[in-house]
Order: sequence, then structure tokens, then C-alpha cells
Amino acid sequence: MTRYSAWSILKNALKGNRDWTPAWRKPEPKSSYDVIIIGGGGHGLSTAFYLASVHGITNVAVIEKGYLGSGNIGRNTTIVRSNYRLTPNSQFYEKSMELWRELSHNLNYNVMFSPRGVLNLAHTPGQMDTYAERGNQMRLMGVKSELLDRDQVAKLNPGLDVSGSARFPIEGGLLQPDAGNARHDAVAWGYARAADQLGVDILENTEVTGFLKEGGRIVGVETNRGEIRAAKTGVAVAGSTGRVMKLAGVDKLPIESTVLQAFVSESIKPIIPTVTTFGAGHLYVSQSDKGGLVFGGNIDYYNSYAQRGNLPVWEEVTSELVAMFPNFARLRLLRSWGGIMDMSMDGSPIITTGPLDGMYLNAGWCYGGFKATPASGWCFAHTIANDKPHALNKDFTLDRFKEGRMIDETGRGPTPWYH
Amino acid sequence: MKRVAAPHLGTIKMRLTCPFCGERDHQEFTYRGDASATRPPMDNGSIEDHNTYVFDRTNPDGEHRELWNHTSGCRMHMVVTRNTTTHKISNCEPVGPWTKALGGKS
Amino acid sequence: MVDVPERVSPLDAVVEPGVFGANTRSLEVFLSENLCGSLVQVQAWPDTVGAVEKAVQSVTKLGVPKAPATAHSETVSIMQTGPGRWLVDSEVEGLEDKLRGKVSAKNGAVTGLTHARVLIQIKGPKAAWVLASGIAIDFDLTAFPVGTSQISHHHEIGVTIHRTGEENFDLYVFTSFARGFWHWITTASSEVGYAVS
Amino acid sequence: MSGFRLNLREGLGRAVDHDSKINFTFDGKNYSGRVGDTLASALMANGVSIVARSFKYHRPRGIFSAGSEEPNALVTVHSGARTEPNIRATELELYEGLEAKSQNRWPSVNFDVMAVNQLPGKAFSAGFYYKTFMGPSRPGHKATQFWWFCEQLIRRAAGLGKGASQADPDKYGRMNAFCDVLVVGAGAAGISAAERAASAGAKVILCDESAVAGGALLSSSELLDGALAHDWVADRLAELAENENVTVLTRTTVQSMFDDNTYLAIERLADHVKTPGKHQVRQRAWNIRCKSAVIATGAIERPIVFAGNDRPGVMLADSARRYVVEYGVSPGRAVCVFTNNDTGWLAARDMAKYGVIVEAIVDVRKDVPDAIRAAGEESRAEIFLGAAITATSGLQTLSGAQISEFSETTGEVGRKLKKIGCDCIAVSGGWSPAFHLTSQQGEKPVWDAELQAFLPGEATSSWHVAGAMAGKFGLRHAFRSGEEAAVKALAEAGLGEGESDVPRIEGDEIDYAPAPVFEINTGGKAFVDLQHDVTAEDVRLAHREGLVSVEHLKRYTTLGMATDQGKTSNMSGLAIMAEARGKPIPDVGTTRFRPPYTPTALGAIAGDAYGHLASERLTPMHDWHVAEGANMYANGPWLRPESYNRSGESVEQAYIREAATVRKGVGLVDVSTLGKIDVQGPDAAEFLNRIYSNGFAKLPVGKARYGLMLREDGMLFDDGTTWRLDENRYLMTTTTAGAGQVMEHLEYHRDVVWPDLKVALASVSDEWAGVAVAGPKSRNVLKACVNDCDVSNEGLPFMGVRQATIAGIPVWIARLSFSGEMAYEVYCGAGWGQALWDALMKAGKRFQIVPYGLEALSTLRIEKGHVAGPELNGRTTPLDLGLGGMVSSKKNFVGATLLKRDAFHEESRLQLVAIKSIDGQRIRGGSHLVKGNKDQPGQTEGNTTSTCFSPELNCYISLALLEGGNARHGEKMFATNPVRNMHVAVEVVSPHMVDPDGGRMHG
Repeated sequence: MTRYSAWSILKNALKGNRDWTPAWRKPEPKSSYDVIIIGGGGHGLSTAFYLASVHGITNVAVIEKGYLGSGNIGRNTTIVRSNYRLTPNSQFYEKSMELWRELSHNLNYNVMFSPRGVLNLAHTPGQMDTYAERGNQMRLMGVKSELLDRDQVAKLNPGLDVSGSARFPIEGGLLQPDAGNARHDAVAWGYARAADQLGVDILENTEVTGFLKEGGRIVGVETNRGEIRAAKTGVAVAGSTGRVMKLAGVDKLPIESTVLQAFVSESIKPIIPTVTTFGAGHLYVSQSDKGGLVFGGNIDYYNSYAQRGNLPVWEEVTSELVAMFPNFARLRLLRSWGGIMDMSMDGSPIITTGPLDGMYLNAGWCYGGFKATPASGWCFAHTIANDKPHALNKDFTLDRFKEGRMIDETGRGPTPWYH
Repeated sequence: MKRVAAPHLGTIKMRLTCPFCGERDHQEFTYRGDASATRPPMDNGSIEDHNTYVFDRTNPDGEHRELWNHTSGCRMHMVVTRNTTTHKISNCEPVGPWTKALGGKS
Repeated sequence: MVDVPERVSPLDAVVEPGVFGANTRSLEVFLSENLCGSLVQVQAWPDTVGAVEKAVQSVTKLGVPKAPATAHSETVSIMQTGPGRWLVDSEVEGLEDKLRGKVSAKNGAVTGLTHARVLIQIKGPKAAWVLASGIAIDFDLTAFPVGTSQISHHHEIGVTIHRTGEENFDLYVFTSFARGFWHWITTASSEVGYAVS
Repeated sequence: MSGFRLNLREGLGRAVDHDSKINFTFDGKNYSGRVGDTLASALMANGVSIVARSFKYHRPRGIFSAGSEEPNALVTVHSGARTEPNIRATELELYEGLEAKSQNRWPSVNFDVMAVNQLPGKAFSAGFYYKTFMGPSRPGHKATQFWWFCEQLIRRAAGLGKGASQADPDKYGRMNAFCDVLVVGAGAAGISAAERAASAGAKVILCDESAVAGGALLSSSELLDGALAHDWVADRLAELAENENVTVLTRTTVQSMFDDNTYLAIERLADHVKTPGKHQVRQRAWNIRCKSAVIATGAIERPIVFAGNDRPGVMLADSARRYVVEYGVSPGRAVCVFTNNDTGWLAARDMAKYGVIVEAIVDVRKDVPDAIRAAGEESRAEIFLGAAITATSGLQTLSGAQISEFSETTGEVGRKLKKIGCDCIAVSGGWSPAFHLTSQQGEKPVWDAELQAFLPGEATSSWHVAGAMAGKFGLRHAFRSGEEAAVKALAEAGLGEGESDVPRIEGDEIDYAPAPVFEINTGGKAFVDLQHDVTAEDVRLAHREGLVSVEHLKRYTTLGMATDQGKTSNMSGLAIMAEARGKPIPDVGTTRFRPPYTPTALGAIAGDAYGHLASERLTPMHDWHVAEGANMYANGPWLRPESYNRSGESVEQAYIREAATVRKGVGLVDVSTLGKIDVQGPDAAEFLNRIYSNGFAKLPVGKARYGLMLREDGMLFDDGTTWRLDENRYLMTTTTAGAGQVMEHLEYHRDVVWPDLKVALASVSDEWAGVAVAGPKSRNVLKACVNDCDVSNEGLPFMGVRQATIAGIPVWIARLSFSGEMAYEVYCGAGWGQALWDALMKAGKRFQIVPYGLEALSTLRIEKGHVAGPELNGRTTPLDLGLGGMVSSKKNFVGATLLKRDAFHEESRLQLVAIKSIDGQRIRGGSHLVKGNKDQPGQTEGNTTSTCFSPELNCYISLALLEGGNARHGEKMFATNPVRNMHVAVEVVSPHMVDPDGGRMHG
């Protein structure tokens, strides 16, 4: 398998690019593995990669129902940040940032991690204090953060309406200067290729139809390509968590699946440098390297497994976007699509052993799955390898809700559609 | 991301039939989630029962009975039966004190 | 004993009579702001609807309508706004007390909303067109006949709409939002031109 | 290509006004066109052949199509605030003074320096970005920084046009429409569907994206009822438009289909003029809700992929024909037709008929029907059967085509036949039905082997397809399928069948089924996606690298991701991948089209919400506050006075003065924004007792009580006072921000949880204006203005509620205190709010009463340790905030059970304390509590929630949440605020800092 580099590109170009080989194998399933990961999305693939690279467990299969990366890893707005208020979250997402910085290099695949800065706009003095509280939390955790006043914000994003006459005048903002975004598909492909090189079998178009149980213990899965046994089975299927866990007999979880829409405009020359969020509603926007404005807002609140949303969210996000950047009104929406969010009851994730013997669960990512991809896989791999969580994910348990230990950033309580 | 005073620009645009006001855009309604979650009675109810009521969700892939409130209309609550994969709505029925009175209407 | 002062509407300061917007030669929209008389909500319990209807009838001298129909006279309008719930707009003095006198807690509840709503009237050939541009209900006469009412909203602003004629609408708007609503309806009307009286 | 205007005559240039003249500029050069021209037809008429540059290699690009499927001819129109990039010249209607510019080129479209991108050629193949720029082999930031550096350069090279930098001056509108039958597309099928539906009395909306409806009829050579189709359709549309049940919307693109027959259409009202009229909206978003819909969006012609197929001059055959017939413009001096189906032959015939020189017709098929052969002969072109174009020549634009033998069965290229000089190749690779709308809803299309095309799948909701979009090609089929769809739609709308008046059609009966040839593979650079420069080789490379699923193909090569969403390229790409995989096309699948159908202005989607994000809520005293110079503070939708700054005063100086005045004298504050809910009924007491954590069953009439509301999970939800006005009637007050949620919380429990309780709930937030009068002199103020009510301590004791009149205004007075001083809340009808305020100001004058704002209000309650929004952050319980005494153990209430969970009783929880600055420094919001000094602050142990300067204690103070705070009073710590570069030495104290035993308010 060729190592990717400028040199390999030239060499192959001279040969008319005829010698490039598949980025990952398409193997036949073995009858058994040490570990099965259900879900060939970002989290499943990164879990497999870290199982192999960190814990030396290479007899691993990643089972994907559709094509690799067909879920939220390829449907998100690609934002990478760790600007959280609550300690368990800021620790975890900062671990992710560390891994992001090295990712292209470690995978020998350019995931185009772009530390262009993430700016949260504040519209009242009270909101400035809320952001200061978060910014200070970040500083105390060793994360870079800056509280900007209106002029500094205006300098950073010239298009912004910083006039006092705006309906929600901009007071300032919180900047995480080394956060940014990355190329979503490349993350899936990069992890897949790297895991494959370490011996992991990636089984695409392989649907789990049931779980194999022995004395209450999960010992593998039934698939449309036959039985596959494993000592340990990890589930990392995000929006499909409800579906898959039901196959294992787990009928109820503190999770609801909803649709989150994402939007991209036509390609234009660079117009906003940072990832920017609106503070008087819910909207986040950045510009892709190809020039499209990539943005999104609230979920379509209702439960849904359909990867498409509805019109009012269009009206909501576009009106917030043009309120923030009145010069965007004539730019044009090119495409919109939907992904299924596994919204947890407190807006924070679940990375845990169980809930059944031999099973491990990674779910509840809400809006936050993409940026978490490296740390999620890293922690989940640790949890599977050691049968107990790492310090970084020990708080992300499934029992925390019922124990009264929610990790509730927004403070909206057990109403998933508000997180 | 902490949200401040999100402008109430609607939830979604499927069409719901309010037992009192008739068919309207979802933007007029507030979603309240899984209707199968019912509060334990006042006179008893363990911590477990309440935990189940508050945190456990069936989150089905298919038919889902869910609560909606016509907040921008008559403010009635109703149970909507909707398929979460196709978004097709098969039933909207009132809940609450007026269920009987509106039985014919729903 | 000092007299009760005049009620002040939040629109008094922003409503200026005149003609505005496009092709003002052929006006098709007419806007005006009126304070409602006294506005009272009456709520019955499921088992006392009949008694409450009687009470309302005896005070207003109007038959109590079944939604979406409304009852309408020179001095009184009655709109049903929910099951067993009516909104009574009347110039009759002390309407709230009269109704409270007739509707005991055993039968229901009486809530004064005189100050809580502002009444905006819109009429003209393009009145329905203007409303439809911001309110997501069907203003076709077959779907929204004369002498009926509907409750809806424009974005976050709730509004109760009483169709008093083919081209005439009474809009009951929340007082604290009244200026926002007025801003919208005048902006929407300016595309066709409108007169304010 | 070097196009030119033909001599216009009857039947030629049907879309343009033959003797009109319109002046416009392209890249600063002056040109003229005719009324009815598009920018594309006008440029073509002026012989402009290079109009754009491609995205990646910056190769020259010419006009490729005549409609919204255009991948190439993207231009920037207008300038300044109205600058609009990426407009398709093929749709842009020409108007006097139109300014258009080419884009993504420097210095000019004819010479673009960035074209060097072509040189590395194969190195810039699909996915090369992923394989390099990983940076030096040092881990961590270094690698990131290297890519970050490269990315800057790449971003500048990428991107098409430039967006405006100023706010868009134009207005956008919305219309909520309801109808029985929505018809999308006003071609033959759409018109026949609309007529049929209208004939049954249905309310119909008929949308067409073009300026003139008619679709293929506008250029067809058929005669309908003996008339030119172009004229026939004009008459029929005029009739339709007269029907009051029918709304015909031209320049209106139905962009997307949503659930339950809801559609979004965008009407372009002023894009065909220089600027909109003064009150005119530029575009209107139609939210259409219909009972049923007929989708008749036609089909899009697709090309055949061959080497050199991106040279300006290569275009779609039927488009070339339309430029001739509709605009009277010849696409070139010498045209060569390359086709795999009959369409190309008809194009050749019609073009030749109007004087265009057609050099050759090249068809991959060995044999064609006689009628078609005849059409070819009419065109006087040299005919090549079983042949293909295998290469093109030309410097920048097309000058010649190489014709070689070709076998449609083996796909092999044989010997060279002839090199023909031509400046236009009109190519037809068959037709792809435009099923975008139905695909948006996730309906899987089905493969039609005969048409070599995907057709829309089974309808899963109330829509029906007709015309070419349904695979029903040709006018006869179109009219018939239109009627049939209409009949189904009418049934769904609950209406009768209606009747049709189908025209008599004279003209060609042709076969639209193409030979299954998508690519002529000669190894040369053959483009699949013309805008994104995706070549057939790129597709094969993706296959080689294992990215073989359609989605991977799309994402890896960016095929079909350009502004045209692959309308003319997806099929070819799919076919080439299928060939590489050795699988039939349907097995490889097709990607789902995503809304919108064509790029849609963000302002138009926002519609009337543009510039109207959320309405402000104003209190009855709003204008007075503003007149007094108060700076208004957004509190949710409400605007509230922050402080009343006197000249030269800062906000801080003002609130300190205001708060101090309240402590020693008297002040008044507008509290109209508090949520107010009227709670009535025989079970109201029981209801409140279940909602609040503290007892409400025994609250006497004429008394108010402070209550706590919990979420069911035990967290604090809201607080406020509730007044018992009479036996069965209460007035509940909530926080300003919480009002809406509390109302829904109450309604949910009444309707869903305890439907047996007789309770009426009504929001009266807008009914009542509220004024709080606070301070030791507050009673004097009331004495001075209140009639018929004894406000003495006996007459109106603490927490008492009374009716009274002030200046003739009926009021409720409740003796409540948020400030900790003796205080009253006075409520009256909102319409009298200002009068009440004036009366209180007047009565307070001799006690030097002052108005105070939010900051002072907050200062006074912080000094008292009263909690508010910042402490009720959704993560705190009553126990955390020292309000355990208000949690009844004698009753069940919302939140009672889960509040019992162990985790909520741990001493290490964040608990409410207050802190005082001991070094005189200011404590600012958002500080964290730590043990260490500025350089090593250490771990966070808590954070401040509400901060202020306390005039009473003469130092900066703050409420805070501190781990195990209850046991830490007296401890010295630091309030650190690194983002504001502050680090303040503080002492932890009890939150009850002023008048802890409450003597003042009871006095």
C-alpha cells in the first residue's frame, strides 16, 4: 500500500494514475473477531483505529450497513471546537483537539483540519458574562480562549452587522482561536485506510440483523452476510442507536432521534474567515475550502429517522444568517440535507461498558459528534480494551441520568429537543 | 451552545389537525415528545417509576405516539400518531379534560 | 373622586393617519387601530358548558356561537377560542363584573383581557392578501367564511382573527407585541399601498 | 464558437421582439441584444464564445445549454451592494443597462493566469488534496500549521464569484398559499393537467420557472390545432390566467417538496429589471400547501462524454436548436451534430431549416429510422452512422472535430473517418427526466432500460408525475399523461373528473430512446462534470481506489457537487462507474437530489422574516423610559431599562445611585415584564399545591406567597409570587424569561397529567402593568396617592394583597419585597400603566423618588441573597440555593420524588454563597473561584453568578456557586477572570448580606 505524499502523487501521475490501489480492502467477513464495532461512521472507524494502534487489538471488524461514512460523519457542518463550560465536556473535547492537531499526520491522510477560530457572538452584557464564564473555564483547563469586544469582532468578520440598530446588537464574543473545522469525509476515509492497514476488516454493506447471546452475554452479531462472533461488541451507530439496541432487546434509552439539517451555499471567494455562531438564536456558519458557506441551526424538534427536514428550519436559519450578515441575502442556497441526531437527555454523550455483558455503547452525540470523533474513538477503544472507562469518559455513563448526575451544558433538563 | 431567547420561528412544517382549530402548520405547535411516558400517580410512585417517566424513551423507528400543544392556537394538547421514518401522520386526538367533548371532532 | 383615565394603546404613538406605499392612487388596503370595548374571556368546565352559554347570553343578549362561527351585534362580538371558551368583546359597561356575577367558580372562570389585546382592523380588496403574506392560514372565503374567527400567529405574535366581512378583518393582537405586529402589517401592505385612518 | 443573429422572420426568433434593441455590458464591453433575449442568447448573438472559467483548472468555458441546467455560463451581475455571483447566463433575462462580468479569472476570461492549474495535469487528479499537505513529520501543531498555510492559498484560488460586502438593499416577501392542485411545470403536460383540474372547479396553482410558460412547446415544430405550438400555448395560458380559480406563476421555480404536500416556490419579481420598484419585493417565497400535486418538470438533455468535449463550442443539441428557433441565434458558423438518439437529427433539421450550416450528423447507431434519415437529408448535412467524435481541435475555442468509426455494441473506436471543421458541436446523449422534487423526499427512482434513464419511483404521497419527467416523451404522450395525472389529483382533492380539450397535433412521432452510449473512451481528457473539471479518468481513479459507491464517487471526485448539482453530468458519471465495476447502471444506484432544485437566494428563503427576526416586546411605560434616557436592555424579547443615566454618569455610577436611593429613600421600577398567569377554578388551590414545592393549600385570601417550581427531575425551574385574589382565583407571577415555559408547564400538567382537576389558566402578562415601589419611604408614597385602602402595617401587612384606586385607576397592591426594603407591587390595566407610573412619580416627588433599572434591581436582590435567573441555571436544586426550607416533605409535588436522589444531597455540590472583594478590586461576571494566585490559579471550585458593587457594603460583591459552599463561609479565595485579565482576592460569606433577619421589609 503506497504511503501518500507529494512524491507518490507525482510518481503516479507520470504513470497516468494507473497504479493507485484501493484505500481500504473489501474483505470477506471472518467467522469471529476479538472485537466487533457496529457502525462504520467516524466514531466506529476511529475506535477501530485506536484499538489497533494504541491497544494492539487488530483482530477487529467494523460492520457498516451502507457505504462507509454514510451517516453523520458525511452530513455535518464540520466544526471542531472544545469551548465547553462543564469540566467533563471541556476535558473530553480538549483531548479531541489534541488528536485533531496530529490527525492528518498520524493517519497519513489529509483531513484538512483548519484552525481558523470559532467565534460565538454575544448580544447582551449578560451573555458576555456567560461567555466569560465559559472562556475562563477553558483557560483554567489550559484551552485557549479570548473574550472580544465589538470592535475586535468587527475586525475579525468585516461582514457582520455590528450596528447598534441591529435587532440583536452585537456586544462582543468568545473566540477559541485554534478551533476550526475539517473535511468530514476525509476523516472517515483516513481512519478507514489507516485502520485497514493495521489489519482491521471493514465490512461495508453488511447489516446487523440481530445479536448472538449466550447466557445473557452478547457474543456476536447476525448479519445479512452470516453470523460473526466476537468476545466484545461495541455499538457506535449514533442516530440508529434506538434501532440497533432494540435488536439486542434494549427497548428504552435516554435518547431520542431527531433530524438536524445542514445547508451549503454556492461557492464564492473567501468572505468569512472564522466559524461564527449567532448568540440570539441558534446558527453556526463557516466557509469551506471550496468556497461554500456551510451552516446549520436547530434540529427539527420532532422524533425522526428520515434524513430530511422541513421548511421552517430553513426560514429560521436563513433569517438568522442574514440578520448576522446582511450582505449574505443575495448569496444562494445550493443544497440542504439532514442527518439523524441521537439526542441525549442532557445534551452530553454516552461512552460506556454495557448495558449488556459483552457489549459497549457509544451514543448520545446530539449536535456534537463530528468534533468528538477522535476522542470518542480513543475513549471507546480504551473502554473496550480495559473493560472500564478512561478518566476522560468516566462521567459519560448511561446511569447518570437516573442517578441525578446529568452533564447539562444548556440547563434545559431532560427535553432532548432543547439541547 | 447556550441559546438565548431563540426567536420562536417555528418548529417544523408538517400539517397537524388540531381537534379544535383544524389543520395547521406545525409551526403553530409545540412538541412535547413521547406520549407513552406517563407520570406516576400522586399517591405513590417510586424513584424508579419517576426515572422511567422522565428519562426512558422508546424512540421507535416507525409509529410514534407523541404529544403536541397547539400553543399558537387554542392551546390544546393532542396525541399525534406519526411514522418517524416517513413523517406520515395517521391520527391526531385530543387529550385532557375536553377529550370526551371533542371525541367526535378528532 | 377622580375619573378613570383614558386607556392608552401602544399604537397611539406610532399610528399616523395618511396614505403610504406603492400605487397609492388605487388603494386596496385600509388599516385602523381601535381600542376594544371591554374584552373578557369566559371558560366553562366540560360539564357546565350549557350553564355558561346561558350566562353569556343573558349578559350579551347574543346567542353563544360554536366555533368557528362568531356572534356579532352593534355592540358585542363573541368568538369561541377553545373548547368551552369564549372571547367577548363588548362596549357594555362593566362586562367583566357582570359576567363574573353570572359565572361562579362552580361553572367556570372569567378573565378580563381588555388591556391585554389591541384591536387592529384591516379591510379592502387586498386585505386577505396582506394577511396571507404573513399568517399561514387559508383566507379563501370557503375556508374562512364571513362571521367566523381563527387563532393563529405571525412568527411569534399570536393573533385572533375575526372575519367581519368579505374584505374586513378584526385582529386582536397581544398588547406588548402590538408595535411589532403593526410594523409587519404596514410593511406588508406597503407593497400594494395602504391608507391608515 | 462564433455565434451570430440570423435574419429574423416569421417563426424564427419566436421569443424575441424582432425590432427591439437593448444595451448591456459584459466584462465592461458594450453589446446589444433584443427584448426576450437571455444574456446567453445575446452573448451568442454577439459572437462571444468564452464566457467563464472552470472551477479547478480554470479552463475556458462556453455556453452549454439554454436553461437552469447550465454548468458553464456563470456570471456576476450588478455591482456594490447588489452584487450577485454565479448567475446562469442561460436564465438571466436581458434588460437595458444590464452589467455582467465573468468570474474566477485573472486578468481576463480570455487569458487566465490560474490556468497554470492545468499544467500538473494528472497530479491534480481526484482526491489529491487528501494525499498531501500533511506537513513535516513533526507531530502536533507543526503539521496543522503547514496545512493551515497551504489552505490560505488554496482558498484564494478556489471559489467562483465574489459576494457583496454591503447589506442587500432589496426586500423579500412571502405568501402562504392553499390550493387543491399544484401543477409544477407549464409545458404540454403541465398545461393539460392545469386545464383538466380547472375544468373540475379545482383551485389550481401553475408554476413555471421561465419568463414565458410553455416549455418545449415554445420551440417545437409541431402544429397544434393547426397553429404554431408557440402561439397555441400563448392562447391557452391567457385563458387559464382568466380563470379566477387558477393562479399562473411564471418566473417561479418550485424549489422543494416538504412533508404533507407543502412546497416552497420562489417567484422572481424583479430580477429581469435593473432594480426593483420602491415598494416592490425582489423575490417572493411561496409556501404552497396543496391537496395534491402534478409534477411535470420535463427532462434534461445529457451529453455524450468524449475527448476534448469541454471546448467552448460544444453544447447540447436541443439547446442549440432552441437558440436558433426561440432567439434566432445561430450557435456557430459550422455546426456538427453528435448524437445517440433521434433528438440530434431533429435539431439538425430545424437549425438547417432556418439557415444554420450543419456540416455533419454523427450518430453512434449503425442504423436509424427512415423518418429520421429523411430529417437528416433535409438538413443537407454529411451523415456518419456507427461513428463518433473522438477528438476536438482548437486553440481556446472549437475549430474542428475528428470523426471515427465506433461500435455501439463493443464501445470500441475504429479507424478515423474524417476531420471536419466546425465551431459548434451539438451533442445529444439522451434525456434524463427531472425527478429532483420527488427524489428530495427520498423516493427511489427506477431504471428504464429502454429510455436508458431513471424515472421517478412510486408516489408515496399525494403527487403524480406527467410528461417527459415521467418518461412520457413527445407531445401526444405529454398531453395524455397530464390529463391522467390531473384526474388522479382531482380524486385526492375530492373533486370530480373534469374534462379536457386536447389539441390536434401534426408533427414528428419520434423515438426518444437513445443507444446505451455515454462515453467515447479514447484516453483523452474527457470531461464529465464541466464546472468542477471532473474527467472520466477521475471517475475510473475513484473506482481504482475503491471509492465505488455513488456517494463516494460524488464526494471523492466532487462530481455533481457544483452549482448545477450535476443536472447534465450525474448520469454519465454513474454510467462510467457502472462500466468500470462491470455492473448494470441500476445496481450502482443513483444519488438523492437535495433541495433546492436551483440555487435560491438566502434572503428569499427568509422571506418576510428578513430584517424582521423577532418582534420586540414593550411595556406600557417604554416610551417614558426612553424619553428619560434609560439605556434599554434586551431581556428575551423584552426591552427593559438598564439604568437611568444622568448626564455624565456611567451605567455603574447610575445603578449605584439608584440602589442607594432605594435603601435610604424610595424608588420605583417597571416590573410589567414579569409573567402573569390567571389561575382559577374549584381545584386551583390543589393544582398550585402540586405545582409548587412549598405549601399553597392554606394560602389565605388577600395574601401572596413566594413559591418555587421544580422540573420533574428535581431541578429548580422557576419562581415567583402567587396572590390569592379570592377563594377560587389566583394571580401567579413568574420570571420574565420563564413566563412562556411556565405556562406550557402548567397546561401540560392540567391537560395531560391531572385532567380531572377543574382549573382555568390564562396568560394575563399583557393585561397588567406592574410597578414596584421600594424603600423605607415607599409607604409614604402610597399613602400620598392611594384611595380607599389602608396601607398601614396593620391594613396592609407584609405579603398582603389589596384592591385600591390610585388617581382613579383601579389597582391591586401587594406588599412584596425583592429588594429587602419595605416595598409594594402595584398592578393596573396595561392601558393605564403610564398614568399609574406618573401618579406614583408625582406622589413620590417630595420623597425624592427615583426610577431604577435592572442593574439596581439586581444589586438590591444580590445584597439580600435573593436568587434569580443566573442562579436558576437549570443545574441547581432548591437545596443548592439554600431554599431547602421551601421544599415540603408533607406532600407530593412536581419534582418531589427525584429530588430525593442521593446525588442531590452530597455536600460537595455547588452551593450558593456570596463573595466580597477584600482587595477593593472589581469582581466581574463570569469569574471562577480558585485557591491559587494569578499565575497558578489551580482548579475551578465554582463560579460567580450575579455580581455588582454594593453601596450598602461599599465593596464589590457577588453571588456564587461554590463546591460545598455552605461549609466554607469565611474562607479566603480568588475570583479569577483570565479572559478579562482580573484576579480578585475575595472572602466567602453568607448570601444574606443585608438585613439578614428581614426587619426592614416587615417593619
